[in-house]
Amino acid sequence: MLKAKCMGILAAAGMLAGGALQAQACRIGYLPSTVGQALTQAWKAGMEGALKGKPNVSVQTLDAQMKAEIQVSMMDDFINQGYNAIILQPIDAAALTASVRKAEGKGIKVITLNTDTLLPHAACVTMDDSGAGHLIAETLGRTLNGKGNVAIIQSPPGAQAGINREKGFRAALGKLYPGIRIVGAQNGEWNKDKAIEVMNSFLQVNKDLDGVFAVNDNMAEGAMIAAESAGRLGQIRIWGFNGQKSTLALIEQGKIAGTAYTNAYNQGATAAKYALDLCTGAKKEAAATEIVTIPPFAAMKDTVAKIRPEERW
Amino acid sequence: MSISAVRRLILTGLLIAIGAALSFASPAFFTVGNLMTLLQEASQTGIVAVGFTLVLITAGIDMSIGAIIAVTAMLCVNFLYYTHLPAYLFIPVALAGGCAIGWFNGFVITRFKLPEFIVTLATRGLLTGLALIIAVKDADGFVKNVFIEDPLFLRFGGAIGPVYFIIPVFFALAAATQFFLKRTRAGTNVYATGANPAAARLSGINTARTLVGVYMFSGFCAALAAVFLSARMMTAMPEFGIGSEMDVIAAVVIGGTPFTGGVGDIWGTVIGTLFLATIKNGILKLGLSPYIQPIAIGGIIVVVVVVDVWYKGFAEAVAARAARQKRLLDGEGA
Amino acid sequence: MIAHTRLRRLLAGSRLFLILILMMAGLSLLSDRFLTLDNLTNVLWSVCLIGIMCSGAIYAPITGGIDLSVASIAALSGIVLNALMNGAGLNLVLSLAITLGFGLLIGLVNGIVTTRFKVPAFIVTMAAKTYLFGLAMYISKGDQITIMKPRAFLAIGIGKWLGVPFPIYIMAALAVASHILLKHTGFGRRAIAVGANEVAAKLSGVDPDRTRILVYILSAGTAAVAGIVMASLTQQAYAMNAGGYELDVITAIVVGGTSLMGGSGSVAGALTGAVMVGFINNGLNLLNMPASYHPLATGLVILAALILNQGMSLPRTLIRWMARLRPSA
Amino acid sequence: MNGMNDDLLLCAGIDKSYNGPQVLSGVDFSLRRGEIHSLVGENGAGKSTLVKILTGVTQRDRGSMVFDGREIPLEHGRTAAQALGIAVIYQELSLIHGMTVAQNIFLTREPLLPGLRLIDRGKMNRMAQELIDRYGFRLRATDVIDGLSIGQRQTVEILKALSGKASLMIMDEPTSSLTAAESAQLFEIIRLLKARGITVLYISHRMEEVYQLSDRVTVLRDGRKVAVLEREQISPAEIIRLMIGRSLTGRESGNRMVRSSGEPVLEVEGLCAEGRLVDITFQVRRGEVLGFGGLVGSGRTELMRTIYGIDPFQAGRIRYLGKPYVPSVARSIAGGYGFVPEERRLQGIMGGLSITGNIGIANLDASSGRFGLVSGGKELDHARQAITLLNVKPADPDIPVGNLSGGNQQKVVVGKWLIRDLKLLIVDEPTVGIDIGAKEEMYQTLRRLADSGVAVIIVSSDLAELTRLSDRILVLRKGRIVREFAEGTVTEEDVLMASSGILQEVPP
Repeated sequence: MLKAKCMGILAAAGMLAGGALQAQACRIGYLPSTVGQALTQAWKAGMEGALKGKPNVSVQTLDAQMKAEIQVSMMDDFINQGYNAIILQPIDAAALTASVRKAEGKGIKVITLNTDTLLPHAACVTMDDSGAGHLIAETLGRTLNGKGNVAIIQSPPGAQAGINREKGFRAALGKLYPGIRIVGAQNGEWNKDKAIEVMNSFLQVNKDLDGVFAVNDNMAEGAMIAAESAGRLGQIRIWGFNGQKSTLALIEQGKIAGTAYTNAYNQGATAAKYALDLCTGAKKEAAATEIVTIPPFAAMKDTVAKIRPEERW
Repeated sequence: MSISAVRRLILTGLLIAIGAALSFASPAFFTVGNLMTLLQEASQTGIVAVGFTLVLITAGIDMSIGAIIAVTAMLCVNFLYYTHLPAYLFIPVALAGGCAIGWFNGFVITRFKLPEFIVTLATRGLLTGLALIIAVKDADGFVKNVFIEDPLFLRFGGAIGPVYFIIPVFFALAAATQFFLKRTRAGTNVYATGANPAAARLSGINTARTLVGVYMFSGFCAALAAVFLSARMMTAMPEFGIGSEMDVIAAVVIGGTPFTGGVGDIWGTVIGTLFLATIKNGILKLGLSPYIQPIAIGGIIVVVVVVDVWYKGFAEAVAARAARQKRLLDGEGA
Repeated sequence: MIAHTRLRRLLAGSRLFLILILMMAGLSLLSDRFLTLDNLTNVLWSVCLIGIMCSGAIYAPITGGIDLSVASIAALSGIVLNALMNGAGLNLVLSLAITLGFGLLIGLVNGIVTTRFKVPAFIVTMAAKTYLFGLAMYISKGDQITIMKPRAFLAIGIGKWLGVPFPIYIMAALAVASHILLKHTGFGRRAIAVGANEVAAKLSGVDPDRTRILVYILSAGTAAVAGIVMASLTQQAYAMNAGGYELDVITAIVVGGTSLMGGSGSVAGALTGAVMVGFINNGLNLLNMPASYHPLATGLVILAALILNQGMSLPRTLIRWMARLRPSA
Repeated sequence: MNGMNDDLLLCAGIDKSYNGPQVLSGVDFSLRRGEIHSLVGENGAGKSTLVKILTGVTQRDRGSMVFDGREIPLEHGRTAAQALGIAVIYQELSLIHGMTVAQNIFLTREPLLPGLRLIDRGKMNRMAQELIDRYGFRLRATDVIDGLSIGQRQTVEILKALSGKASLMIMDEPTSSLTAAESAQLFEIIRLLKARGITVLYISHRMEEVYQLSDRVTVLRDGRKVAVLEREQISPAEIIRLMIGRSLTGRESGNRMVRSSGEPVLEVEGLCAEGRLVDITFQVRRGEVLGFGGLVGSGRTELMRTIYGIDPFQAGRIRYLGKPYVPSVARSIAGGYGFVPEERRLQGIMGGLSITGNIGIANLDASSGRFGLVSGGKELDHARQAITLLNVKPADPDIPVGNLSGGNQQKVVVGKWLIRDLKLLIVDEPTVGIDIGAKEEMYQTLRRLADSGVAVIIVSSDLAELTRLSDRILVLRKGRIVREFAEGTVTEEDVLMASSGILQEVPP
């Protein structure tokens, strides 16, 4: 029955392509790992921007509360409700593969954000986690002239995005700057006050800490607070990841060295466009997942100005 | 009709009412597909809740069930990833693992006379850690969530026609446990231990053994749930199920099993789980903002429990007054 | 006989503290960085949120109840505060006052539902945890709001006096206040009495409902303070902050020798418990132990501390067991 | 007629010491088949230890024990005792709430379906009902315990024992929580058991019961057997003399009433509380001990709770110290009331807390100083005062009240009022389940209070106690005052008859 419905949509889309402005409903489900994050907020904003004025297009957001089980059951819910497309930020690649396959099987187009799943689906619009990690390592290494001590504030063990960022960073550092030692890596639980705690212990153990890489901006800001209150912010170059606007502001103030900025609005918008085109049939689904990579940009004191206010999230 | 029976009816009535309301509110609710998903969700919580009900009947509590799910799931994955044993060999081992953890809880509680809440809270931490440690790691030592492809194992996540395999299992387990509670000596001992341990001991019941057994069963149920969960997700993550204990507790308590022990049964828990699952599933259909949803869920839970408790108090007050009147009339003793 | 009981009580009281000392000794052997003034300050700084919550939340277990909503209250108050201060542009003091009042109001609601409707505190506060989180999400639209001004506010969390961050003073002040409240005021006496035997307390002129309501107000109040401190410390109003802290709080309280069945409690113990957990985390960080091993280590230490420490609460626990099992008159 | 073969139990030279103090020394003790044998003695005389040895809860150090012609080894366990047919009706009822009569009777011995490990409910209920009918009790096998009266619950306890084929039934303070009527029923049952050849070992502090029931009485004192009295030798006075080794002051029964002339402290007029009290009118004066008689459930306790301010009332007026007064617990305490509730453990003491804590909670007003701070010093003084006033043992203000003997717990409950400016003391069942010595002290305390000008109201099911203590007795029945004994001599019989409505009603 759902299949039939999709056929209908495709047919209608054909007409739409033919210029007849008789609109067909396109219901898009948006399922981020959590709704409580600057990044996922920005994605949503981006989507809404892209879909503004489009007739009969609706976006429903659900909150997976950082739990794969919940995300899977919410996927099922979108499927049962016969949504036409789902924009998903998988909490875990493996854990969501099954539901993505199920959705695709029902003819529902799935666009994943940031984390690709193990089986092919419509598209994956991603910021390049490991690439950006590489970029950060490169820039940080350069500013440290290839030597010094660096600490990492990690994501909780098992969080894919964080792991990829850290891996990229470590790999690049090892390859490009063997002179830089990684003196510590501790879990900041994506969370600011934990990051303060972790950073404090780094500061205790390493009297000569030169750089810190926090795998998201939130934790970078926490590290900044700790370093500042220890009066050692001057000597330590702190890098974040994502480029949310609060961090960009801190970069301008010179408190945070830099972050890997990705234009999340743009990313969200791209995902939304894919979803729309796929369900209006303006675009056909390819056999393999279509990977769209939003390139990261190393935002530092001198380059951050390039990011226009309307691009800041 | 007994007070508890009426309470049961009220809850069931509420459940049906809410179900009906949702069916009107959203065409997507009352469809085979959705109802099956709903039942699947309910069963996922329900299997754990069945074990937890027994713990609550003994006036105890088990905060570690979520963590047990995590550990058992990781255990299964380890077997799949490192050994290539067939599922029917290692699943029993995993379930036994759940029992073993339950035994540990029961042992510490009875041996050191520590409050159940804090002991199981401590084991919760312990197991959370254990799950991370035994998690499959990649070359650089980062946790790697394995994609399970073993067809036999995956069958647990599958369905017979539209009916997910977990659903009949849940109802079977519930029925069996209810039967156990009401029709076997061991079951009676569980109630006795919860209602009045001193008296139970006087009657020659080994309350310590009963408690340990109950926690083992709770562990077993959690482990069983873990198998189904990881089969459905085709992977296992070290954080599986952690935090789900709150849902389980809510379901059981809504089902009318109090914290004070000695009372309660599985049917109540079944209704409670269905109730919770219905609310959670239905709320998604109403196109509410995700920020409103927790408010609604929390609110509904409070209202339901308040109504239930209020009715209980009211009914008991009426009964007591009647008794007093009677006493007054025939002047005899209380 | 008298001397004996006195002695036993003294030993029992200090037992947890001895465990703490042993732990510190062990850690300072493992890491030369551990036993430095800076580091110890940092540990206190990192436990101050839990500590502040404990100082108020401890009264719930003392009356035989529990409060699982403290973390959500903390997160919510941070958001409310920011909304008032930077949203509505009220001045700092006024916003702080209103936020605190709001916290107390939540406590009042929790208290009323538990006492008047006789719903178990566990369920009431668990549900409160859920919908308060939702409320926080709703008000903040789920944003991570960065708080850059006013300076005075930011000082609360990171400002220092004599090299010691303010939050530690706040924690100390609240803990001392709470200790006095528990050990030297009528309210403390009443709370303990209600936990020990509600009926007997009632017949001796205690109003159990009133006492309980006050208890939950108190608990929510300190949670709100913790929320304010957290908002200032992290310079952020964010619904996700403090997630899961309620369990850490309860752990600290119980490790500190407070029985969940009511009738006894020790603020000093609860704080010792909190600090103990703080030391474990700090130690693991200093030793740069891989993140995967932290929860296990923490869990083990807590369990060990419990078993070593339970000697003191054992007899009381047993008596209370008996008391609890009688159908109350 | 009573030769050796007639003896069910023969104990000789039983010694028992709990690491140190000798609890039983050389106790000889025998039970005849089908007799009702009372075991009396003050608390600490060794009664409970002897029972524990019989039931195998603890083991004797020395001495021989022959039950039913069989020699019982030293290591004699609880299960062994049960197997022999020795059953105990515990003072603390040991029934499981939420379960039916049948379930309780057959707990852990449920009849199983043949071949299966499953309980045969039908059979269990049938068996239970048969048992009930055989003894002609008014019970249904399917009744849930929670709905039964204390008396009925005790019957279930007895049935539980009977179902185990008991040949010796030990009853420890069985009437402590029973009404007069229920006690009467219990005595019927006991006689029935005797008639069926079951031996009953009866332990009680209530002399009139021992007197009514026993065929023989064994008296213990300080772990020694001081006497075994045959039926014809039994007299309450004699027993008490043997128990405490001195004769009691005061008459055993019958007491002159005296009208007190002090000004009224509490005046109650036309008090009505729906379902509980009907048109209650009375007053109590300074220095007077006003006794309330009547069966439990006649509204005595309800009346006390109402005038203290726990339960509400619909109609009527109360004047306290001459002023109109609407009671509330807090107000009453502030105004100089004292209240000693009916059920000590559930309503009186806070077992987990120290003596200081228990006494302090009622005297916070007295012990708190500036800024509402409570002075621990003052509280300790209060505790010490109470301890010395009532000579609480042990005299350690720090020990948990839960660890004290019943008598001393009651002293603590009373004690917390004595350090206040007390004007009216309400005592509900002052001496239930406490030993003779403590009883005596309690009586003296109450009398002393009255003499010092306090108005004392006591409620008691122990008629000897009531008649002995009171200056004036009001008898309640079905929520009304049916009789006042204000002058002349009053005997226990008078009160009992009034309570049970046999005496024609003469409203005061």
